[in-house]
Amino acid sequence: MKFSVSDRPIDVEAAKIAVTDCHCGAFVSFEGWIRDHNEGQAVERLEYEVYRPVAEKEGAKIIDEALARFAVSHAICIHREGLLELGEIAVIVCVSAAHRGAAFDACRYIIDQVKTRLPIWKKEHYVTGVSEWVNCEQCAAAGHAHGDHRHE
Amino acid sequence: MKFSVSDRPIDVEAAKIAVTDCHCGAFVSFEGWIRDHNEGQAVERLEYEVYRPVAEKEGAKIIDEALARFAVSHAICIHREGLLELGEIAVIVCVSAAHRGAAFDACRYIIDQVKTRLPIWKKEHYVTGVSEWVNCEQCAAAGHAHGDHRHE
Amino acid sequence: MKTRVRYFALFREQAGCDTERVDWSGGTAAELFRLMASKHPLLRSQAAALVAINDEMSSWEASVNEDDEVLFFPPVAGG
Amino acid sequence: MKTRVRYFALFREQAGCDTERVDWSGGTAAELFRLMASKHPLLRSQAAALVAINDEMSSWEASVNEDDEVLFFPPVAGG
Repeated sequence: MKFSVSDRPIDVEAAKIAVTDCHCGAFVSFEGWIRDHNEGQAVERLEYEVYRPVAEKEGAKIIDEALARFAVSHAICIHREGLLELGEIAVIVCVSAAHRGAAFDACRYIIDQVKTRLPIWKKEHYVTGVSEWVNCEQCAAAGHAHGDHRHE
Repeated sequence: MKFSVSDRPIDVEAAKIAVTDCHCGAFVSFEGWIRDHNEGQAVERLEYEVYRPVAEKEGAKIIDEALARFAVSHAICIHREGLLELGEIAVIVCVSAAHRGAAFDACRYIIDQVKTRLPIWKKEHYVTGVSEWVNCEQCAAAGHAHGDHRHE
Repeated sequence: MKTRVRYFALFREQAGCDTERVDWSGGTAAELFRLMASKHPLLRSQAAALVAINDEMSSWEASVNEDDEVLFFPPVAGG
Repeated sequence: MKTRVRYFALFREQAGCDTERVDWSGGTAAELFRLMASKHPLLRSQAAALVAINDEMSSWEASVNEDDEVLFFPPVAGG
Protein backbone atom coordinates (compact mmCIF):
# COMPACT_ATOMS: atom_id res chain seq x y z
CA MET A 1 0.00 0.00 0.00
CA LYS A 2 1.60 3.26 -1.10
CA PHE A 3 -0.52 5.38 1.20
CA SER A 4 -2.03 4.20 4.43
CA VAL A 5 -3.51 5.42 7.68
CA SER A 6 -2.39 3.83 10.93
CA ASP A 7 -3.85 3.94 14.43
CA ARG A 8 -0.63 2.49 15.86
CA PRO A 9 2.92 3.92 16.04
CA ILE A 10 4.53 4.10 12.59
CA ASP A 11 7.10 1.40 11.86
CA VAL A 12 9.87 3.52 10.32
CA GLU A 13 12.02 0.53 9.41
CA ALA A 14 9.16 -1.17 7.55
CA ALA A 15 8.43 2.03 5.61
CA LYS A 16 12.06 2.23 4.55
CA ILE A 17 12.16 -1.42 3.53
CA ALA A 18 9.10 -0.81 1.34
CA VAL A 19 11.16 1.54 -0.87
CA THR A 20 14.48 -0.32 -0.71
CA ASP A 21 15.79 -1.21 -4.16
CA CYS A 22 19.30 -2.17 -5.28
CA HIS A 23 18.93 0.06 -8.35
CA CYS A 24 18.45 3.14 -6.18
CA GLY A 25 21.29 5.38 -5.03
CA ALA A 26 19.23 7.94 -3.15
CA PHE A 27 16.76 7.74 -0.28
CA VAL A 28 14.94 10.73 1.19
CA SER A 29 12.51 10.60 4.08
CA PHE A 30 10.37 13.13 5.86
CA GLU A 31 8.84 12.69 9.31
CA GLY A 32 6.37 15.01 10.97
CA TRP A 33 6.92 15.00 14.73
CA ILE A 34 4.51 16.11 17.44
CA ARG A 35 6.26 19.09 18.94
CA ASP A 36 5.66 20.69 22.30
CA HIS A 37 4.28 23.99 21.10
CA ASN A 38 2.37 25.62 18.26
CA GLU A 39 1.80 29.32 17.65
CA GLY A 40 3.00 30.14 21.13
CA GLN A 41 0.92 27.59 23.03
CA ALA A 42 2.37 24.65 25.00
CA VAL A 43 0.95 21.43 23.57
CA GLU A 44 0.34 18.35 25.71
CA ARG A 45 -0.97 15.94 23.09
CA LEU A 46 -2.57 15.88 19.69
CA GLU A 47 -5.53 14.17 18.12
CA TYR A 48 -5.82 13.34 14.44
CA GLU A 49 -9.21 12.78 12.85
CA VAL A 50 -8.97 11.07 9.46
CA TYR A 51 -11.83 10.40 7.07
CA ARG A 52 -10.32 7.21 5.70
CA PRO A 53 -12.43 6.52 2.57
CA VAL A 54 -11.34 9.79 0.94
CA ALA A 55 -7.92 10.10 2.61
CA GLU A 56 -6.81 6.70 1.34
CA LYS A 57 -8.05 7.35 -2.18
CA GLU A 58 -6.53 10.85 -2.41
CA GLY A 59 -3.34 9.72 -0.68
CA ALA A 60 -2.81 6.99 -3.28
CA LYS A 61 -3.41 9.58 -6.02
CA ILE A 62 -0.74 11.85 -4.56
CA ILE A 63 1.80 9.02 -4.54
CA ASP A 64 0.93 8.15 -8.14
CA GLU A 65 1.33 11.80 -9.15
CA ALA A 66 4.78 11.90 -7.53
CA LEU A 67 5.84 8.69 -9.31
CA ALA A 68 4.67 10.17 -12.63
CA ARG A 69 6.18 13.66 -12.20
CA PHE A 70 9.59 12.79 -10.78
CA ALA A 71 12.20 10.18 -11.73
CA VAL A 72 11.73 8.16 -8.57
CA SER A 73 11.41 4.41 -8.14
CA HIS A 74 9.31 3.99 -4.99
CA ALA A 75 7.35 6.20 -2.62
CA ILE A 76 5.29 5.50 0.45
CA CYS A 77 3.40 7.61 2.97
CA ILE A 78 1.83 6.60 6.28
CA HIS A 79 -0.31 8.97 8.37
CA ARG A 80 -1.37 8.41 11.97
CA GLU A 81 -4.85 8.83 13.36
CA GLY A 82 -6.11 9.10 16.92
CA LEU A 83 -4.39 10.43 20.01
CA LEU A 84 -0.62 11.11 19.76
CA GLU A 85 1.86 12.05 22.44
CA LEU A 86 4.74 14.54 22.12
CA GLY A 87 7.62 13.20 20.05
CA GLU A 88 5.51 10.67 18.17
CA ILE A 89 5.66 10.48 14.38
CA ALA A 90 2.46 11.89 12.85
CA VAL A 91 3.39 11.20 9.24
CA ILE A 92 6.25 9.61 7.32
CA VAL A 93 7.17 9.86 3.63
CA CYS A 94 9.91 7.64 2.16
CA VAL A 95 11.17 7.94 -1.41
CA SER A 96 13.91 6.10 -3.28
CA ALA A 97 15.38 7.04 -6.65
CA ALA A 98 18.43 6.61 -8.85
CA HIS A 99 19.49 10.18 -8.06
CA ARG A 100 18.87 12.50 -5.15
CA GLY A 101 17.33 15.54 -6.88
CA ALA A 102 14.19 13.68 -7.86
CA ALA A 103 14.00 11.97 -4.46
CA PHE A 104 14.01 15.33 -2.64
CA ASP A 105 11.48 16.85 -5.04
CA ALA A 106 9.09 13.90 -4.83
CA CYS A 107 9.29 13.68 -1.04
CA ARG A 108 8.52 17.36 -0.69
CA TYR A 109 5.70 17.17 -3.22
CA ILE A 110 4.06 14.31 -1.36
CA ILE A 111 4.13 15.92 2.08
CA ASP A 112 2.99 19.30 0.67
CA GLN A 113 0.03 17.66 -1.04
CA VAL A 114 -0.81 15.41 1.93
CA LYS A 115 -1.00 18.45 4.18
CA THR A 116 -3.38 20.38 1.93
CA ARG A 117 -5.54 17.79 0.17
CA LEU A 118 -6.33 14.97 2.57
CA PRO A 119 -9.32 15.07 4.92
CA ILE A 120 -7.20 14.98 8.06
CA TRP A 121 -7.64 17.34 10.98
CA LYS A 122 -5.74 17.83 14.17
CA LYS A 123 -6.94 19.01 17.52
CA GLU A 124 -4.30 20.29 19.86
CA HIS A 125 -4.71 19.70 23.57
CA TYR A 126 -2.83 22.44 25.42
CA VAL A 127 -1.30 22.18 28.86
CA THR A 128 -3.88 24.76 29.95
CA GLY A 129 -6.58 22.12 29.49
CA VAL A 130 -8.03 23.90 26.43
CA SER A 131 -8.18 22.06 23.13
CA GLU A 132 -8.59 23.49 19.66
CA TRP A 133 -8.83 22.39 16.03
CA VAL A 134 -5.73 23.54 14.20
CA ASN A 135 -6.29 25.56 11.09
CA CYS A 136 -4.74 24.69 7.80
CA GLU A 137 -1.22 25.82 6.94
CA GLN A 138 -2.34 28.46 4.45
CA CYS A 139 -4.65 30.10 6.98
CA ALA A 140 -1.93 30.06 9.62
CA ALA A 141 0.59 31.47 7.14
CA ALA A 142 -1.79 34.29 6.22
CA GLY A 143 -2.05 35.19 9.88
CA HIS A 144 -5.81 34.75 9.99
CA ALA A 145 -7.56 33.93 13.22
CA HIS A 146 -9.86 30.91 13.07
CA GLY A 147 -13.07 31.51 11.23
CA ASP A 148 -12.58 35.17 10.40
CA HIS A 149 -12.67 34.71 6.64
CA ARG A 150 -15.03 33.18 4.12
CA HIS A 151 -14.41 31.07 1.07
CA GLU A 152 -16.56 30.13 -1.97
CA MET B 1 30.13 15.57 16.27
CA LYS B 2 28.10 17.18 13.49
CA PHE B 3 30.19 15.65 10.72
CA SER B 4 32.08 12.41 11.01
CA VAL B 5 33.70 9.70 8.93
CA SER B 6 33.04 6.08 9.83
CA ASP B 7 34.76 2.86 8.81
CA ARG B 8 31.87 0.81 10.16
CA PRO B 9 28.22 0.57 9.03
CA ILE B 10 26.29 3.78 9.77
CA ASP B 11 23.97 3.61 12.77
CA VAL B 12 20.86 5.26 11.31
CA GLU B 13 18.98 5.27 14.60
CA ALA B 14 21.83 7.01 16.43
CA ALA B 15 22.05 9.66 13.70
CA LYS B 16 18.34 10.35 14.06
CA ILE B 17 18.54 10.52 17.84
CA ALA B 18 21.33 13.10 17.49
CA VAL B 19 18.87 15.54 15.90
CA THR B 20 15.78 14.63 17.96
CA ASP B 21 14.29 17.64 19.75
CA CYS B 22 10.83 18.14 21.24
CA HIS B 23 10.69 21.65 19.75
CA CYS B 24 11.01 20.26 16.21
CA GLY B 25 8.05 19.35 14.04
CA ALA B 26 9.98 18.30 10.93
CA PHE B 27 12.69 15.74 10.25
CA VAL B 28 14.30 15.17 6.85
CA SER B 29 16.95 12.61 6.11
CA PHE B 30 18.97 11.66 3.06
CA GLU B 31 20.82 8.40 2.57
CA GLY B 32 23.16 7.56 -0.27
CA TRP B 33 22.95 3.87 -1.08
CA ILE B 34 25.46 1.73 -2.98
CA ARG B 35 23.55 0.77 -6.09
CA ASP B 36 24.25 -2.06 -8.45
CA HIS B 37 25.17 0.01 -11.50
CA ASN B 38 26.64 3.32 -12.55
CA GLU B 39 26.77 4.78 -16.03
CA GLY B 40 25.79 1.47 -17.55
CA GLN B 41 28.28 -0.72 -15.70
CA ALA B 42 27.33 -3.45 -13.20
CA VAL B 43 28.94 -2.61 -9.86
CA GLU B 44 30.06 -5.28 -7.41
CA ARG B 45 31.39 -3.14 -4.58
CA LEU B 46 32.68 0.29 -3.88
CA GLU B 47 35.68 1.73 -2.10
CA TYR B 48 35.75 5.17 -0.47
CA GLU B 49 39.01 6.94 0.15
CA VAL B 50 38.68 9.82 2.60
CA TYR B 51 41.35 12.29 3.58
CA ARG B 52 40.08 12.77 7.12
CA PRO B 53 41.98 15.87 8.33
CA VAL B 54 40.43 18.05 5.61
CA ALA B 55 37.15 16.13 5.21
CA GLU B 56 36.30 16.49 8.90
CA LYS B 57 37.14 20.19 8.98
CA GLU B 58 35.27 21.02 5.77
CA GLY B 59 32.36 18.74 6.73
CA ALA B 60 31.91 20.58 10.03
CA LYS B 61 31.98 23.89 8.10
CA ILE B 62 29.23 22.69 5.78
CA ILE B 63 27.01 21.77 8.74
CA ASP B 64 27.65 25.16 10.34
CA GLU B 65 26.78 26.90 7.08
CA ALA B 66 23.49 24.99 6.89
CA LEU B 67 22.63 25.88 10.49
CA ALA B 68 23.36 29.55 9.75
CA ARG B 69 21.54 29.73 6.40
CA PHE B 70 18.37 27.82 7.19
CA ALA B 71 15.98 27.89 10.14
CA VAL B 72 16.91 24.41 11.33
CA SER B 73 17.66 23.20 14.85
CA HIS B 74 20.06 20.30 14.33
CA ALA B 75 21.97 18.68 11.48
CA ILE B 76 24.34 15.77 11.28
CA CYS B 77 26.21 14.00 8.49
CA ILE B 78 28.17 10.74 8.57
CA HIS B 79 30.20 9.48 5.60
CA ARG B 80 31.63 5.98 5.23
CA GLU B 81 35.15 5.11 4.22
CA GLY B 82 36.69 1.84 3.04
CA LEU B 83 35.08 -1.03 1.18
CA LEU B 84 31.27 -1.05 0.90
CA GLU B 85 28.94 -3.70 -0.41
CA LEU B 86 25.80 -3.17 -2.52
CA GLY B 87 22.91 -1.78 -0.50
CA GLU B 88 25.10 -0.28 2.20
CA ILE B 89 24.65 3.34 3.27
CA ALA B 90 27.54 5.47 2.00
CA VAL B 91 26.38 8.71 3.57
CA ILE B 92 23.55 9.93 5.78
CA VAL B 93 22.30 13.45 6.48
CA CYS B 94 19.69 14.10 9.19
CA VAL B 95 18.11 17.48 9.85
CA SER B 96 15.43 18.60 12.29
CA ALA B 97 13.59 21.92 12.28
CA ALA B 98 10.44 23.64 13.48
CA HIS B 99 9.07 23.56 9.91
CA ARG B 100 9.69 21.31 6.94
CA GLY B 101 10.75 23.81 4.28
CA ALA B 102 13.96 24.70 6.04
CA ALA B 103 14.61 21.04 6.89
CA PHE B 104 14.40 20.02 3.21
CA ASP B 105 16.55 22.96 2.07
CA ALA B 106 19.25 22.35 4.68
CA CYS B 107 19.39 18.60 4.04
CA ARG B 108 19.82 19.17 0.32
CA TYR B 109 22.39 21.89 0.85
CA ILE B 110 24.48 19.63 3.07
CA ILE B 111 24.53 16.65 0.71
CA ASP B 112 25.19 18.86 -2.33
CA GLN B 113 28.15 20.48 -0.61
CA VAL B 114 29.47 17.20 0.81
CA LYS B 115 29.53 15.72 -2.67
CA THR B 116 31.50 18.58 -4.21
CA ARG B 117 33.76 19.96 -1.48
CA LEU B 118 35.05 17.09 0.65
CA PRO B 119 38.20 15.14 -0.25
CA ILE B 120 36.38 11.85 -0.72
CA TRP B 121 36.82 9.59 -3.73
CA LYS B 122 35.16 6.41 -4.76
CA LYS B 123 36.52 3.55 -6.75
CA GLU B 124 33.97 1.29 -8.34
CA HIS B 125 34.74 -2.40 -8.64
CA TYR B 126 32.76 -3.77 -11.56
CA VAL B 127 31.56 -7.34 -11.97
CA THR B 128 33.94 -7.55 -14.96
CA GLY B 129 36.85 -7.37 -12.50
CA VAL B 130 37.82 -3.90 -13.64
CA SER B 131 37.88 -1.07 -11.12
CA GLU B 132 37.84 2.64 -11.75
CA TRP B 133 37.90 5.95 -9.87
CA VAL B 134 34.56 7.65 -10.31
CA ASN B 135 34.67 11.18 -11.59
CA CYS B 136 32.94 14.02 -9.83
CA GLU B 137 29.26 14.73 -10.43
CA GLN B 138 29.86 17.84 -12.50
CA CYS B 139 32.22 15.99 -14.86
CA ALA B 140 29.76 13.12 -15.21
CA ALA B 141 26.91 15.57 -15.80
CA ALA B 142 28.90 17.34 -18.49
CA GLY B 143 29.44 14.00 -20.19
CA HIS B 144 33.22 14.22 -20.07
CA ALA B 145 35.35 11.12 -20.16
CA HIS B 146 37.94 10.84 -17.41
CA GLY B 147 40.92 13.13 -17.83
CA ASP B 148 39.97 14.62 -21.16
CA HIS B 149 39.82 18.20 -19.94
CA ARG B 150 42.08 20.57 -18.07
CA HIS B 151 41.42 23.07 -15.36
CA GLU B 152 43.33 26.08 -13.95
CA MET C 1 -34.57 16.55 -3.42
CA LYS C 2 -33.02 14.53 -0.61
CA THR C 3 -29.34 14.87 0.28
CA ARG C 4 -27.30 13.40 3.09
CA VAL C 5 -24.85 15.84 4.64
CA ARG C 6 -21.84 14.91 6.78
CA TYR C 7 -19.71 17.24 8.90
CA PHE C 8 -16.14 16.67 10.06
CA ALA C 9 -13.91 18.03 12.83
CA LEU C 10 -14.66 21.72 13.48
CA PHE C 11 -17.73 21.68 11.22
CA ARG C 12 -19.16 18.78 13.23
CA GLU C 13 -18.80 20.77 16.42
CA GLN C 14 -20.29 23.88 14.82
CA ALA C 15 -23.23 21.98 13.31
CA GLY C 16 -23.75 20.02 16.52
CA CYS C 17 -24.15 16.73 14.63
CA ASP C 18 -22.13 14.57 12.28
CA THR C 19 -24.81 13.59 9.77
CA GLU C 20 -28.16 14.94 8.72
CA ARG C 21 -30.66 14.49 5.93
CA VAL C 22 -31.88 17.58 4.16
CA ASP C 23 -34.77 18.06 1.75
CA TRP C 24 -34.04 21.02 -0.49
CA SER C 25 -34.57 22.37 -4.02
CA GLY C 26 -31.06 21.33 -5.19
CA GLY C 27 -28.09 23.35 -6.37
CA THR C 28 -24.34 23.45 -5.96
CA ALA C 29 -22.29 22.19 -3.02
CA ALA C 30 -21.62 25.82 -2.07
CA GLU C 31 -25.35 26.58 -2.05
CA LEU C 32 -25.98 23.56 0.13
CA PHE C 33 -23.32 24.72 2.59
CA ARG C 34 -24.93 28.18 2.82
CA LEU C 35 -28.32 26.55 3.40
CA MET C 36 -26.92 24.44 6.24
CA ALA C 37 -25.10 27.46 7.71
CA SER C 38 -28.44 29.27 7.90
CA LYS C 39 -29.80 26.32 9.94
CA HIS C 40 -26.77 26.10 12.27
CA PRO C 41 -25.78 29.57 13.47
CA LEU C 42 -22.31 28.42 14.57
CA LEU C 43 -21.47 26.79 11.24
CA ARG C 44 -19.28 29.23 9.35
CA SER C 45 -17.63 28.86 6.00
CA GLN C 46 -13.83 28.87 6.09
CA ALA C 47 -11.16 29.68 3.55
CA ALA C 48 -9.60 26.44 2.32
CA ALA C 49 -12.59 24.33 3.35
CA LEU C 50 -13.07 21.35 1.02
CA VAL C 51 -16.05 19.36 -0.18
CA ALA C 52 -16.46 15.79 -1.33
CA ILE C 53 -19.46 14.18 -2.98
CA ASN C 54 -19.93 10.43 -2.58
CA ASP C 55 -16.38 10.06 -1.24
CA GLU C 56 -14.80 11.87 -4.20
CA MET C 57 -13.17 15.27 -3.79
CA SER C 58 -15.30 17.83 -5.59
CA SER C 59 -15.49 21.54 -6.33
CA TRP C 60 -17.83 23.88 -4.52
CA GLU C 61 -19.45 24.69 -7.87
CA ALA C 62 -20.42 21.05 -8.56
CA SER C 63 -24.14 20.32 -8.70
CA VAL C 64 -25.50 18.00 -6.07
CA ASN C 65 -27.62 15.19 -7.47
CA GLU C 66 -30.50 13.25 -5.95
CA ASP C 67 -29.32 10.89 -3.18
CA ASP C 68 -25.79 12.26 -3.19
CA GLU C 69 -23.89 12.26 0.08
CA VAL C 70 -22.09 15.59 0.55
CA LEU C 71 -19.12 15.78 2.94
CA PHE C 72 -18.07 19.15 4.36
CA PHE C 73 -14.39 19.25 5.30
CA PRO C 74 -13.13 22.22 7.32
CA PRO C 75 -9.58 23.36 6.44
CA VAL C 76 -7.40 20.26 6.60
CA ALA C 77 -4.26 20.03 8.71
CA GLY C 78 -2.53 16.73 8.15
CA GLY C 79 1.07 16.00 9.01
CA MET D 1 62.38 26.35 -1.85
CA LYS D 2 61.27 23.03 -0.40
CA THR D 3 57.66 21.83 -0.63
CA ARG D 4 56.04 18.57 0.31
CA VAL D 5 53.46 17.31 -2.21
CA ARG D 6 50.77 14.71 -1.54
CA TYR D 7 48.60 12.93 -4.11
CA PHE D 8 45.23 11.27 -3.55
CA ALA D 9 43.13 8.66 -5.33
CA LEU D 10 43.54 8.92 -9.12
CA PHE D 11 46.38 11.45 -8.81
CA ARG D 12 48.30 9.03 -6.57
CA GLU D 13 48.00 6.33 -9.21
CA GLN D 14 49.00 8.74 -11.98
CA ALA D 15 51.99 10.11 -10.04
CA GLY D 16 53.00 6.62 -8.91
CA CYS D 17 53.55 7.76 -5.32
CA ASP D 18 51.57 9.36 -2.53
CA THR D 19 54.13 11.85 -1.22
CA GLU D 20 57.23 13.54 -2.54
CA ARG D 21 59.51 16.44 -1.66
CA VAL D 22 60.23 18.97 -4.34
CA ASP D 23 62.83 21.71 -4.46
CA TRP D 24 61.61 24.46 -6.79
CA SER D 25 61.69 28.23 -7.29
CA GLY D 26 58.23 28.74 -5.76
CA GLY D 27 54.94 30.00 -7.22
CA THR D 28 51.24 29.22 -7.09
CA ALA D 29 49.60 25.87 -6.39
CA ALA D 30 48.64 25.69 -10.07
CA GLU D 31 52.25 26.24 -11.13
CA LEU D 32 53.38 23.52 -8.73
CA PHE D 33 50.85 21.12 -10.24
CA ARG D 34 52.09 21.85 -13.76
CA LEU D 35 55.67 21.28 -12.59
CA MET D 36 54.76 17.91 -11.08
CA ALA D 37 52.77 16.97 -14.19
CA SER D 38 55.92 17.56 -16.26
CA LYS D 39 57.75 15.07 -13.99
CA HIS D 40 54.97 12.43 -14.06
CA PRO D 41 53.72 11.92 -17.62
CA LEU D 42 50.51 10.20 -16.45
CA LEU D 43 49.56 12.98 -14.04
CA ARG D 44 46.99 15.11 -15.82
CA SER D 45 45.08 18.10 -14.58
CA GLN D 46 41.34 17.62 -14.29
CA ALA D 47 38.39 19.97 -14.24
CA ALA D 48 37.08 20.26 -10.69
CA ALA D 49 40.35 19.10 -9.14
CA LEU D 50 40.90 20.75 -5.74
CA VAL D 51 43.96 21.80 -3.80
CA ALA D 52 44.66 22.18 -0.09
CA ILE D 53 47.66 23.73 1.62
CA ASN D 54 48.54 22.57 5.12
CA ASP D 55 45.18 20.79 5.46
CA GLU D 56 43.17 23.90 4.53
CA MET D 57 41.25 24.07 1.26
CA SER D 58 42.93 26.62 -0.98
CA SER D 59 42.66 28.19 -4.42
CA TRP D 60 44.88 27.22 -7.31
CA GLU D 61 46.10 30.82 -7.42
CA ALA D 62 47.37 30.78 -3.83
CA SER D 63 51.13 31.17 -3.40
CA VAL D 64 52.97 28.25 -1.88
CA ASN D 65 55.24 29.22 0.99
CA GLU D 66 58.45 27.63 2.29
CA ASP D 67 57.76 24.30 4.04
CA ASP D 68 54.09 24.21 3.00
CA GLU D 69 52.52 20.84 2.38
CA VAL D 70 50.42 20.91 -0.79
CA LEU D 71 47.66 18.33 -1.29
CA PHE D 72 46.40 17.58 -4.80
CA PHE D 73 42.83 16.27 -4.82
CA PRO D 74 41.42 14.84 -8.05
CA PRO D 75 37.72 15.57 -8.66
CA VAL D 76 35.91 14.47 -5.52
CA ALA D 77 33.00 12.02 -5.54
CA GLY D 78 31.58 11.66 -2.06
CA GLY D 79 28.15 10.27 -1.25
